[in-house]
Amino acid sequence: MIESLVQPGSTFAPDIDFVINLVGGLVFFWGGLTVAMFFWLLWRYRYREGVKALYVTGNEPELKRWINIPHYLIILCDLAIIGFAVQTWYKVKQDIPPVDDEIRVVGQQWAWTFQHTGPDGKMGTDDDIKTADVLHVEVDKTYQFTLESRDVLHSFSVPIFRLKQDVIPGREIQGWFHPTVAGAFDIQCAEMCGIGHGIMAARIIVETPEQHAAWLAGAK
Amino acid sequence: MSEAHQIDGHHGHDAHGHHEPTFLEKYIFPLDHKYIGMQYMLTGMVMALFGGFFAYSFRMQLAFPGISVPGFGIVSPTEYNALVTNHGSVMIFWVAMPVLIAAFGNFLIPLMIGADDMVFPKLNRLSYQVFLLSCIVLGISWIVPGGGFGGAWTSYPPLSANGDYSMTPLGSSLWLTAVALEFAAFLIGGINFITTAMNSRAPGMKAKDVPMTVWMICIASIMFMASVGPLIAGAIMLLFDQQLGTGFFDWKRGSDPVLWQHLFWFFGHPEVYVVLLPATGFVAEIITVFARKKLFGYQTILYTAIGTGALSFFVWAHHQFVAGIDPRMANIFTITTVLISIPIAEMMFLYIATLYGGSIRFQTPMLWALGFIFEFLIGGVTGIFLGASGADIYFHDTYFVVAHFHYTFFPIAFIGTFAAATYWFPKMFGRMMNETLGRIHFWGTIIPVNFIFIPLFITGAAGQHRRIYNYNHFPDVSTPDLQTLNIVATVSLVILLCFQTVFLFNFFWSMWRGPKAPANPWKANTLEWQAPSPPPHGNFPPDNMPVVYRGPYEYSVPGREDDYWPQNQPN
Amino acid sequence: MGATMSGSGSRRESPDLRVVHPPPQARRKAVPNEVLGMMMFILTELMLFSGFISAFTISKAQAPAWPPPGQPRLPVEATAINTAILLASGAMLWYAGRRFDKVGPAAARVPLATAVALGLGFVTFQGVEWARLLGEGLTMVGSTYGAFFFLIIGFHGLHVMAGATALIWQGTSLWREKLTSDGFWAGRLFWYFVVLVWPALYWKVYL
Amino acid sequence: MIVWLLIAADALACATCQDPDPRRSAIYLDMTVFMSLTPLIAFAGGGLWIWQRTRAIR
Repeated sequence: MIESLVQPGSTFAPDIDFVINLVGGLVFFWGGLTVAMFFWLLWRYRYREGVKALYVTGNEPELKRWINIPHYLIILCDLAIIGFAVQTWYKVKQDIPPVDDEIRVVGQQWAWTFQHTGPDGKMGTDDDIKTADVLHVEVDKTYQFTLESRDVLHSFSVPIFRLKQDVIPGREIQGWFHPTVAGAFDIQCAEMCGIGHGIMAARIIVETPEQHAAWLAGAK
Repeated sequence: MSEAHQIDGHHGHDAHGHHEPTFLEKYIFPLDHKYIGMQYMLTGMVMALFGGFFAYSFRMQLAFPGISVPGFGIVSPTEYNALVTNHGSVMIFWVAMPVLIAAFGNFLIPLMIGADDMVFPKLNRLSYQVFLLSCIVLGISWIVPGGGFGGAWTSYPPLSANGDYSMTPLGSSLWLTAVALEFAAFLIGGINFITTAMNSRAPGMKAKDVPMTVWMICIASIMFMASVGPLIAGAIMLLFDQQLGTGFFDWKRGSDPVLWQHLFWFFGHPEVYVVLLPATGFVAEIITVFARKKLFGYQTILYTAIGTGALSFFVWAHHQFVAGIDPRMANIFTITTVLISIPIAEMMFLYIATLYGGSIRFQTPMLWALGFIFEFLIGGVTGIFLGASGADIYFHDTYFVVAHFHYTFFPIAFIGTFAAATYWFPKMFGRMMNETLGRIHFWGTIIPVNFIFIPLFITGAAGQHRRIYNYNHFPDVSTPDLQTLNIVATVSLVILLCFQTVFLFNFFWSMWRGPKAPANPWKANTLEWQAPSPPPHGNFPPDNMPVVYRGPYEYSVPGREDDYWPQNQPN
Repeated sequence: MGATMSGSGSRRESPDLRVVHPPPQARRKAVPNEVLGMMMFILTELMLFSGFISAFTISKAQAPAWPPPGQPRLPVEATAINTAILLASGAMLWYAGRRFDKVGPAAARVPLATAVALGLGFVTFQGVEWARLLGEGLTMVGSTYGAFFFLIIGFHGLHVMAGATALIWQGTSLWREKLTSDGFWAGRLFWYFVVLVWPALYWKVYL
Repeated sequence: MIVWLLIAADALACATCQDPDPRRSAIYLDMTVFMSLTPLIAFAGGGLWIWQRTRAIR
């Protein structure tokens, strides 16, 4: 469902899309069935002259079956959802693969500052490249990012990567992503951060190795 | 039976009663629960108009960025944030809670349990006065210099804690004060509801004879009281941060801003069920009456409500999956959150099962009740996307969330209220509402509401985030297609708001001009329908207080000529 | 609502139309109105203090050193004595309640007065300690440490004052022989809460 | 409940963590359990007491 609206652009995006599709499928099946049942009952038992309603307490086993069996099945579906959700969550937020490069993201009212490692691939050296509101990364490389905030809460959200993480002042929050598609995409701030929340936009430019090298050369 | 009255009327009639009350005593400072309930309801309606107007203003800005909104003018970013914030807080704290719990709780609990009034009438009056004060404080917060508070209804520090960040130093404090006052009002009200339902029931009314509405309002009140403490604590701390300059949530002084989120959502999530349960209670009354059916599994519904209430204390951190909590905590909260769908789904199944074998009459209250079930099902199932932590990484703070919780809150706060208002209107005012206008209003509400929020599901799934002033800065999500969806949603909202005038006209016109209502126009069993319409002071004749012989949902009992069997009829 | 769950079983799974039910008798209340209302109020208060304590514990846990260097130390021993005073007040009020119910309202006068006096003594003593701490430079604005101290202990102090006022008010109606047993019970419950929450606060905040 | 407590004890290391301070993280988990259980225990205790009194007077 989501893929048709926003293409998956990172290694974990297909996992998240799978969870969404799984939930979607189960929900459409059970929700559709319930709604169909609901309308069928409404039509079947509409008021008719001379027909009296049944007296049913809800304790009859042969009727309760109709509630209980679907309900047990729904519990099974819930367990499946929990399993896949937790697995995906673990992959995105808890586990960190070996990283190729680092970036540092600083949020403030109302702009993003990005610090790239520069040609030497190490953070905190003289050749670091700082950019405002544009993040340059290379396709097919695993990045570890560090999020910092100077003032209030922000949220670093890259819809194409299915990535979202709140930025909290006083903390250095780590995370990772691995872009798979080249192009220029939105970075949004997803947490209310004051008057300029709506203009706190940035772009992430995912480049091929050649483009990235050219950018590095030009930025230096 | 006069002894029964003696016991029920513990607070005595000497406090209020023997003389004919003056206008001021009756309508402005009433002790009678019915008038306090109506005060709550009318105040809630006024606040709903504000909330609707706010929604209209910022939706217009979103659909047509930069235009001068008719009736508001050009929406600046500051105003946009204030509108979004106050729309949320007004609709939840000043519309859903006062109308669903306070108004109908006040009006219905004593009538449904066959009592003459609340056990603490003076506390009840105080509750409304504190609530009114909170409304006034909130209103002042909109017009102080700097404008209304614009830090979202969740009011996360440091944005809300510091005037330099939020740029609304006065508005945010007044907003917070208003919220705290509002909680105090419902605290007092909730104590009253629970004590009344526990101690003032008519003779013979056992646990299984209590109408579902009373149960639900009581469970909701208990949940409210058990969850509101930490938020009041947090609000006091935040207020100190704002006004005294303390550092409870200030990271520069070694505190943690995320702490507020825990205190807030510890209340914030049970709050959802606090407003949900009363609405499900109303629906239970209405579907049984209009399907002429006994409620399917009374006890099971009760247990699911209690189970939901208990579980709801274990799910709050699902609002914070990406907000800086330990990722392991997110796993636990995923499990509890997905599990809470089980009792709620069971409850909805039982409501649908109640329709089986019925003789369903599609009058206005029934249409609303069925609309509630249908819309709430959509709202409920879309919550699973958000409760599953893996999927929530993507959906968090997008319009998908907005659409999801409006699909729950709209059925709760508005459809539930319309169901209850149309159903109990004859009892409240002694007159019938117009059926044709009621149906026009129903279809004019239920169709646009889907056209508001289904587009928002799609824009959210496409990556549009909440609370964004306009999307021009985000090239990926400012495509013409998404903008079209936003326009559809906004136009539907305008249509929806226009149709509410039908309801307002019907409500106030019928209040004075509607045909006189009999005592029991719907042929219902519960005790409030056995009192005259409208009930006099003291509700029931003092020498003939009701006595309960059976449960509230004995419809279509085989062997009886009538298809209903009032609770107080010996046989 | 636990009490109402104890209905006398399944009366009418299949309604029998021939049975004419006798009119039910009026029920006696399991818990008086005032007491039930007070219990609900105390539930809220309990959660309020839980919120404070949680916030305090979290802020404390992330501090490198607690109490922060350079801040005054809290008077642990003096407050231990004060704790004993407050607990004695609670015990005395419990005794007053027993006398009220077993012997008669007049017998509760002296223990009630003693309880109130002990409670006021607690507040006064706290006030003296506060003045000293303020003199030593512990303020709400200065540090989170001071802020939490004054917030939590101050809030408890407000509760003690409110409870003492309520008890004094109940005492005057006791002297005028207008105090009902239920009302006194509710008043006592609030004081028990105030007394019993204190050791927890003392343990978390002072120790 | 056991799961909760186990996890509270386990919350001491985290590769990519939203909350880099393990002590605070652990305390948050403890507080979660405490805050969730307190109202339920308080309410269950009060409810049980009222239930017994109700049985006693019947």
